[in-house]
Amino acid sequence: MSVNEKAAQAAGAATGPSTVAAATPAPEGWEPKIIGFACNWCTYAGADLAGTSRIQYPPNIRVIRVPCSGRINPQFVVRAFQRGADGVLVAGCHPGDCHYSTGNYFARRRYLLATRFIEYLGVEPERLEVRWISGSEGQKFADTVRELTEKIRALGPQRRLRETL
Amino acid sequence: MLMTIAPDNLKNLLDKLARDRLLVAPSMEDGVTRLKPVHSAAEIAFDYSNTATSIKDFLFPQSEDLLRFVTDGTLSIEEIKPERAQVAFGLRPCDLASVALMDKVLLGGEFSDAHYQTRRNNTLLIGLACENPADTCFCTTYGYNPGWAGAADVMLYKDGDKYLAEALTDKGRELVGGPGEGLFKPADEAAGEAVKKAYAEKDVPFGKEVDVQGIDKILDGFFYDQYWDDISKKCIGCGTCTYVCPTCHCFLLTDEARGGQGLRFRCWDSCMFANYTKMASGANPRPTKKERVRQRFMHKLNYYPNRYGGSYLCTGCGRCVAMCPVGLHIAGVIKDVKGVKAHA
Amino acid sequence: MSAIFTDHQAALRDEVRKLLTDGTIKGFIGYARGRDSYHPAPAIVTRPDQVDGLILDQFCIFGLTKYLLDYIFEDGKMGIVAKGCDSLALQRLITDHRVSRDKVHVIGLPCAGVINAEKVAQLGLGNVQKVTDKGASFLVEGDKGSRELAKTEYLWDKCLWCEHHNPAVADSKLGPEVENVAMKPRDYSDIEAMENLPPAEKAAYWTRQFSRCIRCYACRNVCPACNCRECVFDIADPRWVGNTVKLSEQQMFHFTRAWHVAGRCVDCGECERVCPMELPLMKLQHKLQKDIVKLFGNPKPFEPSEVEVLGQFRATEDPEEFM
Amino acid sequence: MPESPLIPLVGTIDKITSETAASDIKTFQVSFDDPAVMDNFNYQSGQCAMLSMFGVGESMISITSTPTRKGVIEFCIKKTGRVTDAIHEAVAGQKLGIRGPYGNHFPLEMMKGKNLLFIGGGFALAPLRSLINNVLDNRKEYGRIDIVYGARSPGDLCFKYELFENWTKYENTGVHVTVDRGDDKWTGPVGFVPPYLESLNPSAKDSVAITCGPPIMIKMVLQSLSKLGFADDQVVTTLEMKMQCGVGKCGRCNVGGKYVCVDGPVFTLTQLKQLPPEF
Repeated sequence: MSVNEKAAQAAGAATGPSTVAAATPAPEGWEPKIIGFACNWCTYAGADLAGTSRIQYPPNIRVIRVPCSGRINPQFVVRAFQRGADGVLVAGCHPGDCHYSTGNYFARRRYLLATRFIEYLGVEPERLEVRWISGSEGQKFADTVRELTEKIRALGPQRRLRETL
Repeated sequence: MLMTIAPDNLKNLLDKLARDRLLVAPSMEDGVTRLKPVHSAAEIAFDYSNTATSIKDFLFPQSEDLLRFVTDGTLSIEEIKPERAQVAFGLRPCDLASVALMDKVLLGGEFSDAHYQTRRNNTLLIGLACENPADTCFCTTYGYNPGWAGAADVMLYKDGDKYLAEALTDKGRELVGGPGEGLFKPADEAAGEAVKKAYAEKDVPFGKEVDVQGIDKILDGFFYDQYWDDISKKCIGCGTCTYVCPTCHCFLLTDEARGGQGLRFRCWDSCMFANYTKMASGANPRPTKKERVRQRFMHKLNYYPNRYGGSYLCTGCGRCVAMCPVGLHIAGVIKDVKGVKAHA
Repeated sequence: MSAIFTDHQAALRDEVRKLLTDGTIKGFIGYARGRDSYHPAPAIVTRPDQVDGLILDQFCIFGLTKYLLDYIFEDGKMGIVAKGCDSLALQRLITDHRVSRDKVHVIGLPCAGVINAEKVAQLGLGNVQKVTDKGASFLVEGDKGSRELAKTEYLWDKCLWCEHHNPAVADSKLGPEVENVAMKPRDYSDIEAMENLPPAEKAAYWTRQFSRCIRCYACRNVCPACNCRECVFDIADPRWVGNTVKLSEQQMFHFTRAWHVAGRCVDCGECERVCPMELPLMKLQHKLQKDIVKLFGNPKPFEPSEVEVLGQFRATEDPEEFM
Repeated sequence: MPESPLIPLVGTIDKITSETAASDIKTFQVSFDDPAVMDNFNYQSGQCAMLSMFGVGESMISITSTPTRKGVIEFCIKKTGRVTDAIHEAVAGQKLGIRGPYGNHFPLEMMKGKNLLFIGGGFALAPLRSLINNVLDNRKEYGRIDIVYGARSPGDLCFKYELFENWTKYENTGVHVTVDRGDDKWTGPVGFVPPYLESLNPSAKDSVAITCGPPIMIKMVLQSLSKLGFADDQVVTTLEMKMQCGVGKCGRCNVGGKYVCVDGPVFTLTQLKQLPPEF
């Protein structure tokens, strides 16, 4: 960056399209950081099963347990991206299986809309994954995390929504 | 000493300045002309009545880092100083006048604001007199005029196909003799003075409509008037007027910390926001729109002139006139108060 | 369609004076002259002597209904003038249980479209004296000149595809209803064009827009769907959006604001219109709207309903993409 | 020293004393880490300082210690908001930021030789304590001293060691404590401060009344003082406003044309009556 651009960035001002995301290559040794929001009753149990079954999956995911996929406000997703996540997994019970009967149906509507909206703001769609993973689907959890990690590794670090402090 | 500079030479000069410091200039983006950092003269808009945002953005930015702290176990504080050099081009007389008003608050009194002082020192202000004041401009109300140079280091006046230029400070003379060497030509003094006079006497129609004379004294006894009740009802409590104002200077301090370290910022705040004076206990001395609206106009037209001697905290830039979503602006209030007073 | 708001100005004043005098209402929310003849400003009058300051003209665009929230804890009724679009906003507030219908006296204003003052003010017509409806155009006569302005070019965009010319909520109406047809179909082509851009270009576009934001909250404060008792942005703990003005916070702010009214936006366009930095905020709402129409088969998500789009689901009919 | 007045200096919490039964009010003794700063920290009774809990924010707190006892800086803080919550969570030895002192101070010159009547309520005894200890340390220079203090309950009384042990030892000094509601151990007076004050019937002659407390108490106390014959310029009080900068720049603590942070917090009733009622 030129003196100007650095200064402009310091002023909190736009520095024009030239500085937008992607252009900068991933730093040496970079590993994708993925935040996984998992519902307590299905996906978290699924993740647990993956562990107890000794299914290997990349250590790039940090799981946050929530009561229900209906609890996962899309704001959480944007916050995760803001605070440094390169990818986000939102996961809950299959439709029809919600512990609270209908939470995941609401989540489904919300994320049908939110995934499109976040993409519209210029985040690569691959970075936000929504999946129904039941308590018996340890393998599916591991596969999902592996696929997501590889997709994000190919994309590089997420800088679009990331804060600079 | 008066000089002239050709538009191409001016662009060369600005390009040259942009190489080693931040160049701030009016630039049009998505239909909005505002002061923003630009990389070269090619991005600059030369034809505009006024910018949507003011020089305040760069002397007293909306968010400014004050210090960096580390809190893991112990505590260390490191002051952050705004050391970059910047040059602001294309400032209108209202903005140039606003700098002096801000100086009184931020540099005056027992405590001087070091961050603001540093930015003031590091910033070269290049003014540009107004060829076509907008419908909302009323600088003449306060005794300023379309050619007012105020805090400018160098003042430019468009004169036909060239610019008349005057270096007003040492910083300005350094610019003319340094990076500007060979770009400026001496001007005919008499003709130059005539150009300046023509700008100073240029008609500002809205300015004629707004007469501020004596409003500070009128407002001394106006605090309890029904007027504030009536007028404040339409305020929607947004911060537009305060944020686009070149003289509003209220701020808050805020911390952001992640993992044992963080920054403290100074950010603009607005007296129009409900939480502005709300205390931790929940008490709020200005609980409704009435008190907040009254505060803003009393501050500009009464408290400030009483405290800092004479001038009002407004330069007639007209930004609030143009941008207030509900037409609740200072020119209207001045007219109303005088009208209310005349009838009372 | 030939009705001009100004024709009803006298009737409005009479009615408001009567309502104030007989105590039906304690105050009236209408319009008064603003800084010039193109920019009428909202005005709230409480005394009969203020009524002659009320105006109605073809530039009266400001959606007034949000002001009703200032009076919900007070006794008595407020009067308000509402166009078709404003009545949707009013329905929003009523549906959200923020304003009680019996505390509002609505004077309905059938509307054939509001002239975009920002466009007309550029034409140098001077002080506007008279506006006449010529069917497909308005004749605007000012003291410095007159122009016949095609409605398709000089109305606000939202008026062109408006299907709510007559107020849905009203206690009385000013003049006869106007023909309720859109001048052109609702058009999402700009949204589609944006969707088709590669991520980096979308990002560049929104970065440019959001970095211009000064966080004055005018968009929030004017929005009839932003009617929470305490706004998430005013809560200090947890603080979802920091005070600092930097791109990531601006994005968080605009994402949150847009998302909070997803499926509840009445498409009044006030957020975008009042924005001092001219951010294309309706491009966010239109995107959400377009997807709601497509995904959930709700043809008019901007019409308030008891159960909002994101507050309901259809177990088998909703699209399934997350298997 | 930092160039900007907005940059705090590093200090340490040396000692924490819980004042009330509920522990919602604590007194914090702090010191600057730089001994030179500690030596040069000169303040007067009534002044405040800005305390920083980094990552949370800053709060303006009145200094409750007296400048006559050098080397001790104390703040009495009630747990009310985010910053004070964070301070209350602190343990002795923890670091914090301090900047100040700010504001004006109690007008000692005008009090010399006069009888002094202190009226405090709740934890607003904090700024008065600084002044009380200040005048008691120079006991001979003043006439009779009466301290009238009230709190909601015996458990809510602050500075009990001062009220019941230290201050009562001085000659010609009366300490009068009341509570809104007593408990089974409380044998003293019960009732609000204003009627209690009136029942004590202090003489207004050659006296200065200094009052500090919650807004409603102040309002009633001012009425009582007026009934007792105190003129406006014999009454001194303090104002509280939200503050950010403390140095007269940030613009929010003004009451009319006065900034509480630099022109206050101490005002005489005469001055107060010239201000609009926005506090």
